[in-house]
Formats: sequence, C-alpha cells, structure tokens
Amino acid sequence: ADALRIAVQKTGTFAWELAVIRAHGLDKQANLSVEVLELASPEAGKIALRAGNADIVVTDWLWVSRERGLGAKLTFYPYSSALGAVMVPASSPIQTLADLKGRKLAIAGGPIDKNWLLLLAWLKQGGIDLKSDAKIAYGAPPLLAAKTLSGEMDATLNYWNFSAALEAKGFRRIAGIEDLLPKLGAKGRTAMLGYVFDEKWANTNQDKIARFIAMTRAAKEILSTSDAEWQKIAPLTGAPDAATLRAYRDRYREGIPRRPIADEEADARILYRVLAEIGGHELVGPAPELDAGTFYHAIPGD
Amino acid sequence: MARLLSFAVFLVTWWVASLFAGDAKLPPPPTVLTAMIAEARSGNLFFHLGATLARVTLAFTLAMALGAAIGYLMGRVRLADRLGDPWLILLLNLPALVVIVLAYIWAGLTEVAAIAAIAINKLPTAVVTLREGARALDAALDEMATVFALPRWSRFRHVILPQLSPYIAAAARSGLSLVWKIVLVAELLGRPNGVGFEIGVAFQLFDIPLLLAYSLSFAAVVLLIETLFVQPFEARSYRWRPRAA
Amino acid sequence: MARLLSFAVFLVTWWVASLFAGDAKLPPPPTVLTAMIAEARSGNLFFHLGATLARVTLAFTLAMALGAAIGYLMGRVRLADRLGDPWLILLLNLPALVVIVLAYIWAGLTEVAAIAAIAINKLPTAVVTLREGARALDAALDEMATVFALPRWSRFRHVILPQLSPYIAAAARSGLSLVWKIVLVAELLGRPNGVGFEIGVAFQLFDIPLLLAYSLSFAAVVLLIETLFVQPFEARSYRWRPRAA
Amino acid sequence: MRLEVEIASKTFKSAAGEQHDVIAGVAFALGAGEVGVLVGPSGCGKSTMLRILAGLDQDFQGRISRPAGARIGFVFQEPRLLPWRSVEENVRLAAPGADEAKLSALFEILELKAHRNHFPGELSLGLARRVALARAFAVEPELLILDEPLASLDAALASRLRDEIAMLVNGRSVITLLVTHDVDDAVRLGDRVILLSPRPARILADLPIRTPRSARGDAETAAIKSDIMRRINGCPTKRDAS
Amino acid sequence: MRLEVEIASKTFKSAAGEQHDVIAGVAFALGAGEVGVLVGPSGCGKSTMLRILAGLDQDFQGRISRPAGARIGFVFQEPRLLPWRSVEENVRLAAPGADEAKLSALFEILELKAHRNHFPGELSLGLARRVALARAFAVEPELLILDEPLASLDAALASRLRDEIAMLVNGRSVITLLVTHDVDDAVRLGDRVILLSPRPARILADLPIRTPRSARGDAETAAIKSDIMRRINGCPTKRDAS
Ligand SMILES: Nc1ncnc2c1ncn2[C@@H]1O[C@H](COP(=O)(O)OP(=O)(O)OP(=O)(O)O)[C@@H](O)[C@H]1O
Ligand SMILES: Nc1ncnc2c1ncn2[C@@H]1O[C@H](COP(=O)(O)OP(=O)(O)OP(=O)(O)O)[C@@H](O)[C@H]1O
Ligand SMILES: [Mg+2]
Ligand SMILES: [Mg+2]
Repeated sequence: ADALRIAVQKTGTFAWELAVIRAHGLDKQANLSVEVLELASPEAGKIALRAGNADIVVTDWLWVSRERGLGAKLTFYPYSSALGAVMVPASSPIQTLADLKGRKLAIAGGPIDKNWLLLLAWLKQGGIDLKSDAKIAYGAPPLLAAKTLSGEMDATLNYWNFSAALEAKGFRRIAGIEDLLPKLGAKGRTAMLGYVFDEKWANTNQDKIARFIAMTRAAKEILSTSDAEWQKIAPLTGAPDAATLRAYRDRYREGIPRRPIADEEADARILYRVLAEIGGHELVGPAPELDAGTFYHAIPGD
Repeated sequence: MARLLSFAVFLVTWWVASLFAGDAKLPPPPTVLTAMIAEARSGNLFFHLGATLARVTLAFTLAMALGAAIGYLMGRVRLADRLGDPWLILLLNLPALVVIVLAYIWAGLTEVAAIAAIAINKLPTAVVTLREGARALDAALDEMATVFALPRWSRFRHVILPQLSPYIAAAARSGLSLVWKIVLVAELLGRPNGVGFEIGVAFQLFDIPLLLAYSLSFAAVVLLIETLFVQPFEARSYRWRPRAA
Repeated sequence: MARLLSFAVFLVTWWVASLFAGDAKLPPPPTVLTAMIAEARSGNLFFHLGATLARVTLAFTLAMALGAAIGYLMGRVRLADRLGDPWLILLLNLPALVVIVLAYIWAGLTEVAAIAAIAINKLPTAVVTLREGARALDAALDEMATVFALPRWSRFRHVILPQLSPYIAAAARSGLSLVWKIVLVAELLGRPNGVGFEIGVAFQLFDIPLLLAYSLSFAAVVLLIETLFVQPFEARSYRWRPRAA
Repeated sequence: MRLEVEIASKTFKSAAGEQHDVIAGVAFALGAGEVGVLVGPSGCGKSTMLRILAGLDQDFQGRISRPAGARIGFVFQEPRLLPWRSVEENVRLAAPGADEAKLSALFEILELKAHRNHFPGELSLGLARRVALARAFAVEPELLILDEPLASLDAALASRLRDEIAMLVNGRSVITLLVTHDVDDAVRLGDRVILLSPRPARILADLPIRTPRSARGDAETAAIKSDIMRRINGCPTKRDAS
Repeated sequence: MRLEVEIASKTFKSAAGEQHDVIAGVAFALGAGEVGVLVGPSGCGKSTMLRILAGLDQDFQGRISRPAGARIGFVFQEPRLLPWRSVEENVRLAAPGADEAKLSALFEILELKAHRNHFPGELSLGLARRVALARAFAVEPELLILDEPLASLDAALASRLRDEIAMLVNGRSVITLLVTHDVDDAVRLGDRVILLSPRPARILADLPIRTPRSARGDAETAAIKSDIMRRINGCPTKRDAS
C-alpha cells in the first residue's frame, strides 16, 4: 500500500471522514496506508504541511492562492462548501442581516476571516459598513461561541460547526454565508475548504491522489446516506446531545461539494476578487486574481 | 561598541541563515524590514504596538508590585510562606491558556479581563524570585537598622531594597518576557488589537515576514528601553560593587 | 499542617466560587474530579501527562544547564555581557509562538523541534537570573579561594554554587512554570499528544472541566515533587542561614 | 535613666541541633553617666549579651529594663555598614538629625575626611570601624554600646579615640557599655569592670572604680590592672568547654 | 625561597572617580624562616600590600617575586569563611591534605573543639578569626600572611597563640608576613619590623632584630619597643591626608 500522510485537527470534520474511512477499510480498498497526524489547533495543519510532515491538509483556496503568489506552489481540491453562519438568540429582535447595525457582534477568526469578509462585502452592497456600524469582538471560535451562549453578545458569526451547535441550543440562524454568495456573483455553493497539497508532489503522485479523492468521496457518500454511521462517530464530534449531532449531520451533508471543478474554480475566481477588494493586500498578498494553478484538475471524472 | 558589533553579527547571521534556509523558511532581513516599513507607513504598527505596550505596562506593573510584596512577605514570614506556598505552586503551574480563558469567561471579553489574566500569569514568578531574595536578606544589617531605629521608609529604601535589587532585576527582565509571551495569547484569544492580534492574523495567513516584523519591533522597543534607561540606571546603582575584571 | 490547611482553604474557595458563578463558568471540584478520574481510568491522563512531563524534563534540564552556564559567564565576564546582551534581549522578547513556529518549519513537526523550541524560550530567563546572581558574587570569598588554590571543582561546588543557589531556585521555579506554559503551545501547534494537545482539544470543545482536570493534574504533580523532594532539600541546604522569626 | 540587666540564661540551638548554653546568670545595672566594661574570654557570650540588652534578641530567660525609647548608639564587632551607601550617607541615615558641623567634627576626629564619598568596600577595615564609630556617636546616643571599638586601629589613633570616648561620655548623661579585650582600655574608660567567665558566661567579679576617669593616675590604673589580671589568671580559666 | 617585593606605586580609582594613591614605593625582601612585620597607621595600605604580594591584585606598578607554586596561608583581616560550610569543612576545603590528627591538634590549640560542626554564622568573631587561623595553618604554608591575626582575642588566648605562631614559624622554613597594630606582638614575633608611613605608604624604617625569637629577654624587647614607639611618634605623623 502507498503511504499517505495526513494532518488533521482532532476536533475537525476531516477527522470524522477519516474515522469512517478506517472503519470501512476504504483505505485498504484504495491501496493506501494512511498515516494520520492528529493536531490540536486549526493552524497546526499549515505548519505540518510547511514543515514537510504531512502530504495533505485541509484549508482554504484563499491561502493556497496567496502562498502561490509568494512562491510556494500548493494546490487545492474541494472538500467542503460549508461556511459560517450568523446566529442570534431565539428571542433576539434581530431578524435580518441589516439589523446587525449597532449590535455587539462576535466574529470568529478575526478580521481576515473569509466568512466575515464575505458578510461585509454583501452588506456593503446594501450600503451598510458593519465594521464601523457595529461593536465587533474578535476572538477564538470556541470562546466566542461560549460568550454568545452566555448572552454577552447580540449575535455571532462563527464557523459552521459552532453555529450548528448553537442552532441545536435554540439559536436562530439569520443567514448562512453560503446564502450570500449569489448576490456576490457566484453561481452556487462554492467550496472554499479543500484538500491542499504540494503541486510538485501531486504531479509525481497523481494516481495516489486520485485514489485518495475517490476514497474520501466514498466516505462522504456513507456519511450522507447512513444515519447510523453518525451515531458511530458521535463521540468524535463532541456533540453533547442528539440535537447537536443532528445539526452537525445536516450541515455536513449540505456542505459536500457536488459541482464540477471548473464551476468551483470559476466561482472561486469571482469570490476571490470580492475578497481581495475588501480584505486588501494583507489578505491576498501581491496577487489581485486567484492564481491560475490554485485548483487541482488532474482528478479523473471532473 | 560591543553592542553594535554584536548587533551586526546578529544581522549577518540571520541573513546568511536565510540564504541557506530559503526565503520560505526564513525570510532575509530586507524582506522583514519591508514588511515592517509597510506596517509603519499604514500606522498599523504603531497602533498595535501601542495597544500591546499599554497592556504590558499595566499588567507588568501590577504583577511586579503585587508579586514583590507577596514574595517579600513569604520570604520573611514563615507562616505566610507555609500558607501561601500551595497556592503559589498552583498558580505557577496553571497554563496561561486556562487562566486567560477563565478570565474571559468571568469578566467578559474586556480589557480588564485581559490585563488581569496576564498579571495573574506573571505574578507567581515574581513571587518566587522575590521570595528567594527576601530569604537571603542579611540579618546583620537588619539588626543595625533596628538598633538605630531607622524609620520604616528609610529602612526599606536603603537597607532592604538594595539587597533585593538583583532579584527585582531578574524578576523584571524575565517577567517582562513572560508578560510579552502571554499578552500575545490573550490578544490572540479575545482582543481586537495589539501585536498578539496581528501575529494571530499573520499566523493564520502564515505570513512569516509579518510575524517577524511585529516580533522584532517589540524586541527593538525593549532593547531601546534597556539601553537608554535601564542599563545606565543599573550601572549607577551598582557603582558600589567592586569592579569585575 | 499549614500546607494542608491552605489546600483545604483553596478547595473551599473554589467550591463556593463555583456555586456563585454557576457550573458553566466554573465547574465545582467534584465535576473536575470526575473528569480527572474518567481520564485516569481510560489511561489518557497518564499517557498525555507522561508525554508532557518527558518534554518538560528534557527542555527544562537543557535550558537550565545552558542558561546557567551562559548567565554565569555573562555575569562574570564584562565582554561576554556586552556581546551577549542584545541577543539576550532579543531572545527574551521573541514571542513563544514565533519561536515554536519557526522551529517546526525548520526541523519539522518533530520531538526535537518541540523540545528545542521550548528550551529556547526558557533559556534567556535562566540567563538573566543567573547573570544577576553571578554579578552579586562575593569578591572576598573569591580571593580566599584563589589564595588557598582551591581546585576548580571544589571552588565551583563550595564557593560559587551556594551563592548562586537562591538565583538557581528562583530561575528553576519560575522557569518550570514558563516551560509548562510553553510546552502547551508547542503541543497545541504540532504534537499529537501531551497535556497541551488535550487542552487544545478541550478548548475547541469548550470542555472546561476537562481543561481544568488536565491543568490541575500537572500542578498536582509539581506540588508533589516540591513537597517531597525540593523543599526538604532546600531546608537542608539552607540550614546555615540564621533562622527567620 | 537606668539600665538593668538580669539574664538568667541564654541558649542557642545550633543548626546541627545541639544546644549551647551561652549565658548562665548575669545581672548588673548601670546608671546614666556610668561606663560599664565587660571583659571576658573570646566566645564567652559578650556580643550575645549586648544584642540582648539592645533588644535585638528576645529569646532568653530573664529581664532587661532599658530607658524607654532611648536612642541607642551601637558599634558592632564588625562594621555593619551599608555597602551601597557612601560613608557619609551611612552616618546620615542613622542620624538624620545630625548637622553638617557635627559631622565634620566627627569625621575630623576619626580621620575620615578623605573618605566621606567612599563606599564601604573601598575602606580598610580600620577605616570602616571608624565609620561605625562615627555613626554611633552621630546619633547622640543615650545608651552607647561598644563592642571592641578600638580593635584594628593603630596605637596612636586608638589612644586618641579613647580620649574622645571618655570626653563624650563625661559630657553627657549617657549609659555606656563597652566590651574590650584590652585591660588597659577597660581601666582607663570604665567606672565598673565586669569580668566574665568562659562560656557559659557568669560574672566572675564586678569591680567598681571610684576615682573619676580624669583623675586616675598611672599608678592607680596600674594597680587596678594588675588586680584584674590576677583575677583573670587566678581563677584557673576553664578552657574550651568541650 | 625568597619573597621580593618592589611596589613602586599603587593607586585605586574610587567609584566616585577620584584617584587615591595608596602605596608610594615599598621594597623589601624576606627569606625562608624569616618573619617580617608590617606596622603602620590604619588605612595606610597594609592590607592592599598583602593582597598584592599574594597575587590577588595585579594592577600596580612594580614587581613581586614569589617562590613559584608556593602554598600560601592567608589570614585575612576579616575571617572570610564560607557561611554555608561548617567550621571543619571550611578548614578541610582549603587543606584537603590535612589528616585528622593534625586538625584535632589545631582545633585543640585554637580552642575550637566544641565548634567543629558549627556554621560560621554561629560563631563569635573571635572564634571565626580562630577558624581562619586554623585554615591558614592547616595548609602547611610556605608563605604565611597574617593580617592582624590576634585581634578580637582575649589577652590570655592571644599570648598563647603568639607562642604557637612562633613555634610554627621556627619549626619550618616558612616565609611569614605579619601585619599588626600591637608593637608588642611585632617585637616578640618579628625578625624584621617594617614601619610604614600614613597613606600613601612608604617605608619609614626597616628594623632588623638579630637576636633569635626564643632568646629575646624582656629587657631587650622593651628597648626595641621603645625605639619603635619613638620612631612612630618622632616623625610627626601626617594625619588624614585630606
Ligand atoms: N577598592 C578600593 N577603592 C578605592 N580605595 C581603596 C580600595 N581599597 C582600599 N582603598 C583605600 O586604600 C587605603 C589602604 O587600604 P588598606 O586596606 O590597605 O589599609 P590598611 O593599612 O590595611 O588599614 P587597616 O589597618 O585599617 O586595615 C585606604 O585608604 C582605603 O580607603
Ligand atoms: N546563632 C548561634 N547559634 C549557635 N551558637 C551561637 C550563635 N551565636 C553565637 N553562638 C555561640 O555563642 C557563644 C558566644 O558568642 P558571642 O558572639 O556572644 O561571643 P563573644 O563573647 O562576643 O566572643 P568574642 O570575644 O570572640 O567576640 C559562642 O560560643 C558562639 O559559638
Ligand atoms: Mg563578640
Ligand atoms: Mg587592613
């Protein structure tokens, strides 16, 4: 079997997929021997890739393109189109995104978070500059989720898994970021997260990657059809109750990318421009356009 | 002179190392300088540096003052030491992350919570250092001060303080470095500005030059303060020591 | 006795505080204890604690030994101080995060990189503390040792070391606490095990009892080591000091 | 103003855990203007006694009555100066009330004028001891305690200083206690010479000298001296108590 | 084996930045078995000289020739013991070769037997000084330097120790240098008495005593003593150099 080193965040969704792969022996069927490096923080994967300790990690194309602009030739294959969501307490007077004006907002991931930038861009089209019109608290996603739960915040924009957990606790979903994409020019749900690996490595391991992608697709298929499978991975998700697990399940299934890669890339190109405009040089680096080689095309059937 | 030379050696080492390691692994000095200048131009550097320095100053002062007082007490009064010791060890060995998270949970995502959390992290290290200092105080001089009925303040200033000063210096230097490490975590987890916040951003983007630009700016500020204020002051107050070879 | 009392006071304070703050903000002792026992049962606690302790031991020993040697040199030799000082300040004020990230990038996500990064973070604080100690060394005793031609080792062991020991104690205690804070970051960013890893996971899941269970376990280990080994040893080696009131 | 000393016993516990009896019953009293001199073998407990009666050691059996709030001038056996303060600062800190004229006079007498700005580390031992003397004199003490004040000084200087001490003590109503190994000093300065036994210290003899200091002729001092020497050597000194 | 001393000048720079001349031309030589005694006013530069000729201070104008690799026994003016080591350890550390019999004898002579396990902080000053003596004797020095070794000791003990020093010095071919303020000690112990001026130290007189120590009668010592006293007081001492 061919060795494949994968770095995952232990609490991340990719770890769920890998659990399914292992449980069903999909790796053996694909003739891959998957070495999983479990890490504890979201940023650790990037270090692992950079340090050469992992072949594949999960992150977004924004970073891939930026890195390519700076000289590191990485490449990207869609993994999930799930994006964050704006959540408010059930009894909140906030009904639409426009109502966020003047409120206390918790923004997970900081000022360059893609969810946040997309939300800003969307609101800007309606003439609202949320950055100056609302009280913003940036912070670590779990902390902000807890803060929202305790009522310290009027609303939160958090990653999809934290949003799902809030949803299960009775919070109201004002909008998912993926709902905002059409107005920003995208044709459909766009996978911003993907498997990321080195281009040179990919070119010499095309077959291995193809088998890997096929394997993950199979896992996704299982997760999207079997509810029993979710019971098995429940401990991994950390879901404290059935409602939360259900929310995780539904959002996860929605996020499975099903569009042709060319469509994904076209939409990414559009969104990149939006993000570059609002996030500026700091976010995207020197390149004003999505770098040409950002998407990996060599998967048969795409 | 020697300092300048040493600084030059540092720059050269860095540059050479970056040539060997490659830009991606270690950006050379000019790249970092460019990033620094760009941040300075946009005003970002000063804004974030200012925010962090304000927090550092407050938390540091708080922790040093309180830590020195408690450490002195524990070093001198046996009972205080006995009672305080388990708390001290606990506080020493509580992870920064936990303290910061708890502070944010209790006091909200506020400036007060951040500063308190940082101070609490630094406090115990000041305590242990000053405690050693207080334990090593010279009993003979103490007797002298008692016999001559030196007033409290005079006794503190002229008898106790000079004996504690190497311990204070050690606690201050290593403490500042600790505060600086922790303020970054606090800013990373729940503040909307400061060097830690920017480093968090740079880290998310994996922008090493930016990461280094902010880190080195802070180090430069400290280096400046050391050279201009602390070391001349130290040289003056240690004049009495027999000069080393 | 006093220690036990103090410990009891700590437990009571915690419990009462948790009653006021509510479970979500501060879980009461039994909840944390339950989490601790569950982790201990599953063997997880010992596995992660062991991994972290191994790293801490290595990095701490390395940093203390090297830091003490460098600090001693800088305290005694003026030129070494002049040359080393800028590097020292830089190293002191480099954020832990940056050092760790750079170490991982250069040396890979390896055990060596983690331990080196932790040691580098702790090193400068040991240096500054020992430097103060070396500066405060008694010239009169030095002359005595020279005149009586004490062999190198005997001089080090009987003349120098006892004078440095309060500084070493301070550096060790506050240093251990620093190492412990940093090992967590290192484990968070690039190790697949250890208390830092588990705390990172607990934080992502926002599982406060688990967070506390791991933190307190480590503190308990240190408390045990202090009580059983360090403090009796200290009491013995400070017998010569006039007893305090 | 009277100093009453009654020390029934004083024991030290050494770090090794042994018990050491240092004083075994010492009682005497001194009035204002009187100079008591303690003479006894090295290590018998003299300094310990001084520390007790200055209030520095409370851990003993017995009773001390000191004039309440009396200013104390203490010349310790070692100089005990603050190494980080200049000679002048060392004196001024102990005696914040002393004016410039007074200090100048003191420094002149003690031949310290050239050393005002030196740190203690830059002094010879004799110089440092003189600074300690200056400090004790500068506070204008009501209780003056001198532990071998004239050791490490050359003969000429020592004799000049002896006269200075005599003058200071004569002029004002100060209670003085002097420890010395020099029987000559004892006889010239003391109004009362208290001879102590080897450790644990007991009083061997309490010899009053009734002639006023200024009137003591060479013959008289010689006589008293030989009396003291006889007493010291007469009672066969128990050597080391081990 | 000879000690040759030629110090043209020695200056200290004080922390305040002033220059202090401490020695202004001192030259003498001592052979094995000889005892040189330095007598001079307090603060004139005696201890400085001793530090120079023990090799502890290299920063001076002049030349010292010491027997190469000679074992030195130095009794500093203060005891300079290691506070964290017991009396016995303090001695043993300096003299690792000394055997138990030797140490016992030394402790017996110096009346230290009861204090072997004490830490220096638990000693009286006189006891501590005796430990310093024990340490210097224990190394069986070839060059013995004594800076006021008998200060702070009672008269009886001091006289016994003076005899001990004389015995030690007589028995072996050791070069001895003694600083004392006690002219009596100087005359009884010295083969040569070197009188020094006030700071900066110059040699006022270099007086050889030709009668062997053991043969010196009371009359002779008295004569030499009065000669020395005359010389010291005869040349009108420049007081404090300020
Ligand atoms: N480190 C120093 N810096 C400046 N001056 C010093 C220093 N050390 C000694 N001196 C000065 O040198 C002179 C001689 O000192 P030294 O200790 O040699 O005197 P001494 O003859 O031994 O006196 P004593 O009999 O009092 O011990 C003194 O006036 C002292 O102030
Ligand atoms: N802290 C202590 N612990 C144990 N023993 C002590 C302590 N302090 C002093 N001693 C002992 O008490 C005795 C008396 O000491 P003290 O200093 O009073 O003697 P002294 O009469 O002043 O002698 P000297 O003339 O040598 O100064 C000594 O035998 C000493 O060993
Ligand atoms: Mg005494
Ligand atoms: Mg001297």
